[in-house]
Amino acid sequence: MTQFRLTFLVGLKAGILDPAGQATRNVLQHMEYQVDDVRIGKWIQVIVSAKTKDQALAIGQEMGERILSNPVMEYFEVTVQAYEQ
Amino acid sequence: MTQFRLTFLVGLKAGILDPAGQATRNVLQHMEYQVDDVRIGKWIQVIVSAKTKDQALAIGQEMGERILSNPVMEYFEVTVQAYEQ
Amino acid sequence: MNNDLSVGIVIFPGSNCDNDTIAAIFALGAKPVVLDYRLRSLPVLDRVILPGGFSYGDYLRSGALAAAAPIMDAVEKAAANGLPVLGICNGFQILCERGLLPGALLPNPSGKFICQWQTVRVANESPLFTGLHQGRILRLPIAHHEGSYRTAQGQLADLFDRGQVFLQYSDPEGQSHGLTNPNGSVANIAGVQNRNVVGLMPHPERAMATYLGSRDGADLLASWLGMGENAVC
Amino acid sequence: MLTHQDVGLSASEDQEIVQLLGRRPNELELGLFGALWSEHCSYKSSKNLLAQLPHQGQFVVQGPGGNAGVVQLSADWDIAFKIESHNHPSFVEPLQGAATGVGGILRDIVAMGARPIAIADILKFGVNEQAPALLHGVVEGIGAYGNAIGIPNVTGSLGFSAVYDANPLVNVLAVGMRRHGLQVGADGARPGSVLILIGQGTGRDGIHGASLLASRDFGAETEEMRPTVQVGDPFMGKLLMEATLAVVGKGFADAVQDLGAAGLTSSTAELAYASSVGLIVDVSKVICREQNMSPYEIMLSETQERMLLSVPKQNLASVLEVLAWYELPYAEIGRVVAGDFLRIEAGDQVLAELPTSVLVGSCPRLPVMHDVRIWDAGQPSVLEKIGLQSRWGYQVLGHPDCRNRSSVYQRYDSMIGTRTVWGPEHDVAVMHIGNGKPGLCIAVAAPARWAAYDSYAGGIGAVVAALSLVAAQGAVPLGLTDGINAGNPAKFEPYRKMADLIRGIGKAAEIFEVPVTGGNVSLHNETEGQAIWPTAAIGVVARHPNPEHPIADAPPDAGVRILALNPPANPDLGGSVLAEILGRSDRYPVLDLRAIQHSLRFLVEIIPQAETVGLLGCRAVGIGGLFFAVAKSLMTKTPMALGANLVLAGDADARFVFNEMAGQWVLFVDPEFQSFWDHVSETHGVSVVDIGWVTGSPEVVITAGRSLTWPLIDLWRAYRKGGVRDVR
Ligand SMILES: Nc1ncnc2c1ncn2[C@@H]1O[C@H](COP(=O)(O)OP(=O)(O)O)[C@@H](O)[C@H]1O
Ligand SMILES: [Mg+2]
Repeated sequence: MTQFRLTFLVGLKAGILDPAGQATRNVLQHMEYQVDDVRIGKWIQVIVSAKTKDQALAIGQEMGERILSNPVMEYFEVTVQAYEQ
Repeated sequence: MTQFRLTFLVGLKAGILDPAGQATRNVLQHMEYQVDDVRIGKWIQVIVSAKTKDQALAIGQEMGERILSNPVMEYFEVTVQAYEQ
Repeated sequence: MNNDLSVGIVIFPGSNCDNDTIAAIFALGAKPVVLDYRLRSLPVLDRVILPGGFSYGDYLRSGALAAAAPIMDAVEKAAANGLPVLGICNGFQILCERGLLPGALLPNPSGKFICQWQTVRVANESPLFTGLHQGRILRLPIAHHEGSYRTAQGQLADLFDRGQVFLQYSDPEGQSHGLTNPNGSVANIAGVQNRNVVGLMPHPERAMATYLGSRDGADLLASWLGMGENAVC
Repeated sequence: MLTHQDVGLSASEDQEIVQLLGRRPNELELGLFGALWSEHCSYKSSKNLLAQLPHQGQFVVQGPGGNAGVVQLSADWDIAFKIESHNHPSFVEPLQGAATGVGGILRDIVAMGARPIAIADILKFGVNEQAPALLHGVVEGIGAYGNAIGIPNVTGSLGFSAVYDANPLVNVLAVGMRRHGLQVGADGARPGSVLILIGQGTGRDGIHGASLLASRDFGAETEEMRPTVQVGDPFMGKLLMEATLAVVGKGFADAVQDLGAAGLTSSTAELAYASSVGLIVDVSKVICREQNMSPYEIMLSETQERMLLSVPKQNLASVLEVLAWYELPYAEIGRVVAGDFLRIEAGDQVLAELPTSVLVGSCPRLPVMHDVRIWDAGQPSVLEKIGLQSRWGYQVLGHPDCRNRSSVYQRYDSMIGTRTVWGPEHDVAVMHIGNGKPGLCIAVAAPARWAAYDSYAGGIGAVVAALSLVAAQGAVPLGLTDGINAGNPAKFEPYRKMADLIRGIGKAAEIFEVPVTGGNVSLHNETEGQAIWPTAAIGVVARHPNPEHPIADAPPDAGVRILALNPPANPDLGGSVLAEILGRSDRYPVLDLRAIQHSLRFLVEIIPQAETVGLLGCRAVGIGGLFFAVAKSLMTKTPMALGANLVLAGDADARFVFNEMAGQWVLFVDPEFQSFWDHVSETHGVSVVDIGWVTGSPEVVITAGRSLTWPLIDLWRAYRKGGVRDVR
């Protein structure tokens, strides 16, 4: 078994109101940044043990669907890298 | 002025307790995933207007320091891409 | 009164309305049975409640981690076999995360926790709530950070068509509109049902006595226990 | 080589240590001294001052010294309560700073074996651009921690001034209940017991946070200390609370101490000292969250959500069972022996050994400087006859110190636990604790402006204000807790003001015979030489005679008489909101403490039998004066259908309706009982003045010579949104 680093980016699906993003956009605009849109999501890093990189990715895909995102409202992307401590 | 997409990854500095990551790790382990460590941070996407890609990145750097992260306990990385609607 | 009615109350790590809920069930004359989240099967029960709180600290997403707790397999199975399940606040979030109820609860648009008294109207009579008529207005507290109910695209009409909308935020006269929507929930939805499974954001267990502000919660729970509206002690 | 400066000690303190030990301490030992002899842990500047506060009283179960004070509420229940501050951390990281402050004070209550049932927050913010963001983060943090673990926020106080721009105050009162007779504390450890550290893994959080961050002024050089912030984990906090209460409730532990400032160092040293035992601690046993932590770091880490238990061997198995049930990390880190020392080991290596009588007991205290108080009684009124303008009514209600707080308290869960009968929409909290009577009445007061010019008078006023609030419910005060917030004690002015503030509190506590059973002192609230006003946050817990039926704070109907109880003979606007609005703020007036004492006793006697004398409602007069008290009573009723017609003496003016002299009340009485109230001065020795009646039209009308009218809806707008609406 080798360790891999899974990186998840979880965001709200398009069309779903993102109040935190909106509030941040307003603050940035008040500070006179030329900002048009802000979306806030999650960045999750998981260190996982697997036989191969592909297997790690498959596990990541499953974890993303089962628990790390809510499919009703969110989408996610997962990527995998080798991990040394 | 052109629009660019800034992508921020904001995480807790090493050594700072990440209770959300810790609780998520425990649950993943209970679900029998072979998981060693989980860290949860933010993923922020900002559409910004700037003259050049470099300028957009510089603005991003500044926004990250001033408002999108709290330097007391967080670090961030920012990347820039061209953006078409 | 029905002293033999046993009501399981699931305690997850971080549940914090468990004692209030146990006290409410007890006050109504039913028998509360504490269920630890590590259980893999349920004892013989007449009802199950997932109480409010911050299970697992509300980390990741409210209710997401609790939805994966060991006991939820058993709850899901029992629900499929017809056991009435009630989720209150965090319990509602857990049921949505588990997929036992449609939709999801997102952070309030204000980004802030909100705690206040609220009136809600019974939108559809439910066989699960005997004697609680459509149009009945209840005064109950809400207290949540993630209470903005949303449905997946195209799902809302179905929800109404099937009579799955149980409670809607309203004014004291029963009108539901933007001004009486505390948290941006779609169509002011405060509670939904899916056959024998119900979830609600307001806290009936906190409205058990006039000196606490209202006893409509006692009416609601009594009716869910099949004790009619007047069976309150 | 670590020097005394590195750990925040003075050269003379360093010498003192060498002399007491008869040798130089090693680096670890120096670090331990740095922490325990810091202002924050040793109270070296304030301890002698605090010793002047009265601690004894018929209801006191545990006075100052423990993790929290304890008073007896009823035959069955004791109440543990205490105020704690988290000012500096909240400025650096508002959300986590405030959250960990709440976590800390809750652990103090839990360490007394009491289950927390209520929180009150006392907040002071600046008026600059940064203030709203700080307020937002702090409120989020307070709610996120306490509410998450099931404790309601039942009352609080919020004030603003430029003096808090760079030094906001975040004080939190926590209240808990435990069975009467349960004895738990840090003082029961017996030789033979084992030390168990439970909760969060120890990390490099907040090393020297207390000794450096909280014991120094802010300035450029403190910037680099910033990474010492801690993150709170309410989830772990809840498990820790439940596990500790389970262990303590069953009597499995002989001593309990939470880990707060200076972490393991203070908790082990203080437990050893309080219990008169020796402790041997093996740092290599401590569960660490990070790799390669040095013994120094382990001993000084301020990681949250940890508790130290001393457990007799025969109970060990039972305790481990409880911990396993809650899935709480734990480690056996040492043992209790006979002796007077704290020995730190790593495996078989001894790293430090210090007598606790020196480490805890010998920190040099600053002597009290006597008779430095600059205060002369009987100052003339700040404003001579000034008339009355309707604009002032709106300005006062719209002033940040008076304005409606619902945008803050709706962000807290005020109802969880189902004990809250009256929550933050009232001036005091009323809680039932099961089985009817008695219940609990909780109030806080922190009138900062009063202490700005004369902190002695301000200290008295703060106590009177808090006692007046619970008296308005006829509740019997059981004890006080005080949060003292001041500037740099090494400087004359801030020291003198702190000393006067404490003297004022002590004077009032003594006269009204309500003991101070605990509190907190936060010093160095000073940035670049600019100190805050000396600010006392007073919390009071009282026995409520009838918690399921609190006496109203608003009139029921039109026609009801409005009386003023104990209005001052010479009203003075010193320290008031109106005086500040007029740019004329001055010292707070001298109160007639005897008259106030009579009124307090009268209310406690009369309110439980209010019906028999036609007393329908009562509200204490506080910030904003009588005018605000009357207006609040009318505005908080829905629908807003009632008004008030106040008819005052011809020469009464703004001084009468806007003075903030504590110890006055507005009473609403049934006109049928007029004769009782007409003679109450003779029969009960209190001063009561008939000032008008309740009307059926929603406006406040004051007639004093000429007549002025304030439509309630306009007052409400000012109260909700601030700003001024001018006379129509
Ligand atoms: N920081 C706070 N947290 C919770 N409740 C608060 C807070 N500040 C004020 N309140 C509530 O609002 C009520 C009304 O406040 P008010 O008396 O006008 O101002 P003050 O803040 O000076 O007490 C208070 O009695 C209290 O119950
Ligand atoms: Mg107040």
